Amino acid sequence: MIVAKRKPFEEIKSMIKDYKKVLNVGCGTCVAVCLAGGEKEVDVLNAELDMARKLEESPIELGKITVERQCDREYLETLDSMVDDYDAILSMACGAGIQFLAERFAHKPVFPGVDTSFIGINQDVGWYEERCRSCNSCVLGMTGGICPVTMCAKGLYNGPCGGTNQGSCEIHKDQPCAWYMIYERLERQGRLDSIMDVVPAQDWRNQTPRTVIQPGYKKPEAA
Amino acid sequence: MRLEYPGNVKIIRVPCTGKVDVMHLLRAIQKGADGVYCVGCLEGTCHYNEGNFRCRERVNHVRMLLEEVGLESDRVRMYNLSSGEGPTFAAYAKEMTEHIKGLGPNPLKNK
Amino acid sequence: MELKSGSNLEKVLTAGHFAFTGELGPPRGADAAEVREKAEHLKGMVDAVNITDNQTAMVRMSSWAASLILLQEGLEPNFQMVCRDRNRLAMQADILGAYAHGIRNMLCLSGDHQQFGDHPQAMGVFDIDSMQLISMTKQMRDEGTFLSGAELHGVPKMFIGAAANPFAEPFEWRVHRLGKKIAAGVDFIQTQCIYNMERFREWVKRANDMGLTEKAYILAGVTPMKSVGMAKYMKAKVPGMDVPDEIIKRLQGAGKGKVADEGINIACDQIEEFKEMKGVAGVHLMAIEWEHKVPEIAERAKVLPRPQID
Amino acid sequence: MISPKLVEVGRHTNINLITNSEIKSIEGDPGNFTVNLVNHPRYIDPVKCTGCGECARHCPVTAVNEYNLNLDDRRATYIQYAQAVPLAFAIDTDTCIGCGLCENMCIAKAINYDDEERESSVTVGSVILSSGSRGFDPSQLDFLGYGKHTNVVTSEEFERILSASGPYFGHLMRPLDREEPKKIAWLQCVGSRDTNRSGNGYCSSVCCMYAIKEAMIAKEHAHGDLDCVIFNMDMRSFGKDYEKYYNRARYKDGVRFEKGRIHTITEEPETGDLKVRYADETGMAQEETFSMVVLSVGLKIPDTSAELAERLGIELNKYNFVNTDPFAPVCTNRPGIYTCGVFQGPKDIPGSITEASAAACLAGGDLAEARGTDIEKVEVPDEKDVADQAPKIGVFVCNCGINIGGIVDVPDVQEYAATLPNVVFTDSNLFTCSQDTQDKIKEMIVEHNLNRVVVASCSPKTHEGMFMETLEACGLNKYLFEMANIRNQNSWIHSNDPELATRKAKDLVRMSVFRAAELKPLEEKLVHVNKRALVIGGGIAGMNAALGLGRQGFEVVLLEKDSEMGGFARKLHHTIEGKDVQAYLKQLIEEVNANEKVQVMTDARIVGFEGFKGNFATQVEVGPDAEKHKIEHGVIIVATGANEYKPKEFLYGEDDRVITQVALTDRLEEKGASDLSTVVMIQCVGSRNEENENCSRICCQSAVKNALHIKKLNPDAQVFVLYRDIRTYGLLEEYYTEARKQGVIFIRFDKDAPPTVEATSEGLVVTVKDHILQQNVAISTDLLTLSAGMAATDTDELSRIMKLNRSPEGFFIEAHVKLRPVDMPSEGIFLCGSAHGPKLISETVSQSQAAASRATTFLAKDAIKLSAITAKVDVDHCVKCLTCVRSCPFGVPIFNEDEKVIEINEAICHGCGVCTAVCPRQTIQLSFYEDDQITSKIDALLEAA
Amino acid sequence: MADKSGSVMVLGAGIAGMQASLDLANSDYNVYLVDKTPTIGGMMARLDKTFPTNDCAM
Repeated sequence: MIVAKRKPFEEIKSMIKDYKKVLNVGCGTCVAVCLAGGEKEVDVLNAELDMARKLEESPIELGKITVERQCDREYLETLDSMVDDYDAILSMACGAGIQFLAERFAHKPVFPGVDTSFIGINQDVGWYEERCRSCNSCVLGMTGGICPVTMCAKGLYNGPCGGTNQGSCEIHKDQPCAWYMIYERLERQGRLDSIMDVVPAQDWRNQTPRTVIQPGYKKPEAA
Repeated sequence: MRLEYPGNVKIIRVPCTGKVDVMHLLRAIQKGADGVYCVGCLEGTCHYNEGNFRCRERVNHVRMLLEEVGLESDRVRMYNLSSGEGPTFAAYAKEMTEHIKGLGPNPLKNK
Repeated sequence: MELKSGSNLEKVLTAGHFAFTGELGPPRGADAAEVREKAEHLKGMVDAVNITDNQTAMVRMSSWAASLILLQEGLEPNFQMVCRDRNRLAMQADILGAYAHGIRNMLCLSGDHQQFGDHPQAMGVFDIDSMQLISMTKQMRDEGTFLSGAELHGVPKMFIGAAANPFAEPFEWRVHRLGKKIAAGVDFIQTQCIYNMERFREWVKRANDMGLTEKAYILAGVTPMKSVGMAKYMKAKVPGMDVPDEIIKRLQGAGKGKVADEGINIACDQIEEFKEMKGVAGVHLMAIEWEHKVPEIAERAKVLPRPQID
Repeated sequence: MISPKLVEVGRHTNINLITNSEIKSIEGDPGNFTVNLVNHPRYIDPVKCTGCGECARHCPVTAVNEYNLNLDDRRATYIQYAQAVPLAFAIDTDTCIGCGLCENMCIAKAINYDDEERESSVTVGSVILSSGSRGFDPSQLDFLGYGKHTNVVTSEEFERILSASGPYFGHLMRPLDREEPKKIAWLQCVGSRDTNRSGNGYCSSVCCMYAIKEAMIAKEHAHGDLDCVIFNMDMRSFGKDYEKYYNRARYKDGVRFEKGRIHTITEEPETGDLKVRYADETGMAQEETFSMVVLSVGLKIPDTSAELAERLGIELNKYNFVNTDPFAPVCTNRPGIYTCGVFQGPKDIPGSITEASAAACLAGGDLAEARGTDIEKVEVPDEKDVADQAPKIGVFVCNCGINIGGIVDVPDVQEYAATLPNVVFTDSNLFTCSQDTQDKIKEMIVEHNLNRVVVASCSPKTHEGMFMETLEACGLNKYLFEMANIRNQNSWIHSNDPELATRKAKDLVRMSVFRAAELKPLEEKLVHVNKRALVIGGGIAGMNAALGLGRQGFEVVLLEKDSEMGGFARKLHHTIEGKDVQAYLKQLIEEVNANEKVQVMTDARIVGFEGFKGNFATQVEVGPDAEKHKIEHGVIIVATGANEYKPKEFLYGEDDRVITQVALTDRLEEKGASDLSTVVMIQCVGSRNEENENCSRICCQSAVKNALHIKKLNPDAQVFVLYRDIRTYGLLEEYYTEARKQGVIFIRFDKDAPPTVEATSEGLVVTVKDHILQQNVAISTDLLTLSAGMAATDTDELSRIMKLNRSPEGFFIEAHVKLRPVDMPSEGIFLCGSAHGPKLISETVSQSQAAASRATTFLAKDAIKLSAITAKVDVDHCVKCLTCVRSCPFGVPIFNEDEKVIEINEAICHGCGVCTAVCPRQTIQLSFYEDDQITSKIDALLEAA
Repeated sequence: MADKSGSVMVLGAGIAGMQASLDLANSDYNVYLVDKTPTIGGMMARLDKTFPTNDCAM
């Protein structure tokens, strides 16, 4: 799941300081699940903005709507009839949703309400941890299901650096060394041979927007 | 027990402070209340196990939000007492009122 | 036998001498004199001098540039390169440039994490890791191609080194890590500072058993302790460091004003043992910010004079 | 904590409160008794009295307040405390001067000076005597100086001193000078364990714990460092988890515990401080000065109870507790008459509650066929459908005599209410809670077609239920009701400022009107109750529970994991009273087998479980072939028992001469004691240590029982009991006294210096440090008996399958340690016997009957009405983020794998609302407390002013 | 059947008497709860707090 966190209030406030009517659009999927951009957070942000602007003697009119997903055009359709009533749009979606929203309403300024943090897992209510950096070439099979890109501070593919310290990463005692964990797990599975060979340099191609077309879903070429 | 406490305190009943939402507290301040406080059971004695701890967390969250907005975080507080402590309730009502008087009226009032 | 790079270090090692290398940290400034001054202490004392690359993630004069100054001073640099600060393009470019100026030794490292340094906000590049850097350098040298496979003209014949830490957990894996670096193409290894001799002996023994010491030269890392505080700090704070309590006790027992001297004694004792140890081809002396003591240490460690090989 | 129970009792349609009354005599036979009562005059009619308190406010006479143990004053017209039930005043004619002021003030016309003593009689099938006890009066013990030195108080008085509703409003002060004490001493066993001076040879069982509590609370209340010392002979924290509390006081809160016997207390005239002279453990005289001394007074049966018993022909023991059999702990000698609580014997609150339920089980069981014949059935008309109507609100403003009307301008408030949106009718009443006003409200609802009702009066806590019934009685959904508390939260608080009170009353009414407009009719769903019970465990607990339910007329399936019933009791021979356990067990098993309602399955193992209160389904594998059965049932009683702890200590298992108490009992039965010259017993083996912090409760009496048995079999045998505290609580104390009289030697040791054991060829040598002699004593012994504690049965699998919570020690956890000792946290599941914690057979019997009684409250109903105040998920909007699933303290929301939705089962939702406040998409709402219903009040208060 | 009463008398309205009454009343028996004093609650209503939770007794 994509994990995001609310932008600092000051930053949001200053982005929309010149606008009098702003529509705050929540997103009902990932950012709602990670408690950053669903209905509740839209309400909280609007309340905050309303109060802050009143205090600044510059009242703002705020609208709100939360769509199922801002990264799907069908869900954005509901906004078509609304956006013209506003000077600007705040989006509580991840970077993808915000862009898709901005693309659809290219004539309106669109501002991010959250910072998209990472792809992660939910350890407990409100507690998320990064697990994937969407590197596009997964080596988890080799590393016992522990990602050397995300979990190692240096993203090393060929074992730990010299800073590995009794199972901890050199950057922090509480951060486990990914390669130590990989070794432990593979040893238990009797699969240490899978990390004995040198892994060649990664293919970091595709820094331009990457595309995935799931097999079986490709549209027929236009006749 | 007929213990005097300030008349500006008005009570909204909830089944448990665990029900109190961040938005309820924010809304009160947004609409111009000078202060809001939650009165929960003593910590460790919540009938529903931990509702009052959750409320404390939310009160802290709202305090942080108020600070962001530029309002005094101390307009929102949490108190704990048991149901038999009428005098303590009155004492907290007084304390909160005195405290809010010190902060002055909510600048959002009539805005 | 044909030499891979023809560097002095390679010559010393292939000739079967007990190698002795030193280390020099470039300045945090543009003053070449500072490099020259430090180099002065090392002249004639060591076979090659490691020039660190933004050591501890602090910005310093670039490693290749300081290496050039060293060359000018008549010393042989061991050009260190970390993976933290540049991507594969820059790295290959630097290798070419370094070689063009006469640099013949290279040490391939991951690099301390940027979080430790003076620019913690920096993006860590780590486009390739130290293992991949080794094999890339070897590919350039032995196959005459860039990492991409494209042919290069004017092959950089580097003597390729890497670091090894015999002390990190899990211990069983450490020798395999060494094996992996050798498989990647390393010619020599300089180890992490050694204090736990027992552990090190075991590590070398395992490396011998696996035949690894025949495939690459192992230079044992030695750093003399300057003070009890330093020993305690290294034990507690420096990642990957294994400082046994006996060392601290020995330093504490030295008495006032004699701790540094005792530190050097310990180092010399170690060097004496390394000279006799099967599988150890030399010592890498990391006298950090203590370059002026190197002549004294070299003297007391009885590694002088350094062999001259043409 | 007790106050909700007071309200429930007060409001229950099946409970008739008869106050100011005593039983004169009981005639007739079980099932059909005539009870003759004496009704003393109250002088205020409790039916008419509204509890407004005007009478007391105007009463000119001051009387001492017995409720606060005479530490402060009240009026001659009074109620005991604010939450009193019935909330009706009374006149204390001992002090009343008959001035007539109250009569003049009472608008409800409830005062009746001519009230007089009457007699009445009622017909009942069974009687329960639970007249309780009072604190021992220490004034007869002059060495303590109670009554002479003002700062010597009883523990009962100290409770009031600590209480926020007490004479000092919860401020810690000593009576003499109202100064905060710096040092307080508690003296234990005042009027207990003392045959010489008070004549009470029993242990009162509760004083150790309340003293610890008082010391801890006093420390909390104190503003500086308060030094608290508890002088005791033994600390008796024998109840479940009590030892943990004791340890907390001792090691965390710094309460001091001193072993000592008090010699005298004298007052220092200048300071009022008290000098306590005592003999310490070694017998040395010591002296320490305190600012205050609390006498931990024991429990004593009042003479009036003894006289009553005499009148009714109920046998009492020499201390006036009811004489009962250990196997029938709540039965008196007179069939059909039961007893419980302290009248039965000294005990604490959970013990009293347990026994009360046990008595209810038997008292009701006698009358099973007449169940339901004497109760009124309330007929409720069909509900009008108002869901689609626009709100039409009626507002009723109460004067509450002059309680509200004397301060608040009620007509003004009523007029104001009429201006509020959606309000179509307003009225004001003298007493809105009176019967005639209820009728009037009904009429108005019909006449004005009201679909929402707001009553502005007192607290919903006491009156909401009643008004809701009024709505129901005229076909209006009871959740379309809202109350504005303009008395407790307004007129009482602001009596000095009528203008403010009127203004605030308007605010409160407005808030209520706004919320009323948002209210929705809610349905209290009915769930059918399967009238079969499942009892898990066929020991004494399980069998008694099954029989209790069988007597009440319900089917029971009793599961036993072994091939025969009896459990741990099969290893026991006699109780300390000398009763034959095996004979009892045999008779019990026969009774169970003969009971046609009870179906026994032995060799049974639970493999699957689902459902909720009233509707459970359990899968069992029975017999050697693991034959599968599915049992559907409405309630569960868990009675899985416990075993004797298998010691790791003191050479147990290594040397044959080291045995446990259970093995010693066997040995005495088989071989007698003639070959034994010395026996040493060590207490607290496997209890009160790091591994098991708790006291195992029964081992002290086991040791005393066996020691007495040895002495009986062989008076020349020497018996040494090495102990940390002897915990022969209640009447067991008598046996401890007897054991010492018989020459059993008790030697105390410290936890940190336990005895050591050495095996030699001649015998075992046990070495222990004697506290009196202050030196090590080595005892050669033939036999070392370890008082091994109790260890819970292995219930890992069971608790996993049925999702039942256990303590770290493996005992099941009850819903509330104090008030719900046999209920488990999930409704419809009950707990009894040593599965709950170590206990005696008599306690097990009463607890299992209690579990049966609690289960009966479910099974007696055809259907259970679920609370309508539950959380509901809008599944169309829900993103299944699981925040509610992870936040619910009761694990109610679950992801339904089949429907792929988050589901909240109304039957098990507690209605706390935690899930609603964490839901990021606002898709969960708590009925009756929906977000709009809460925010409407905020908006009404702040926006619409 | 006719000669058995469906009512129970409980004497003493302390915590034990109250609990017995509630159990019986909730099991559809009629209960007469008799107390000598004007108010139910007994001894427990006089306590300040109770261990081990230190909850307010009232």
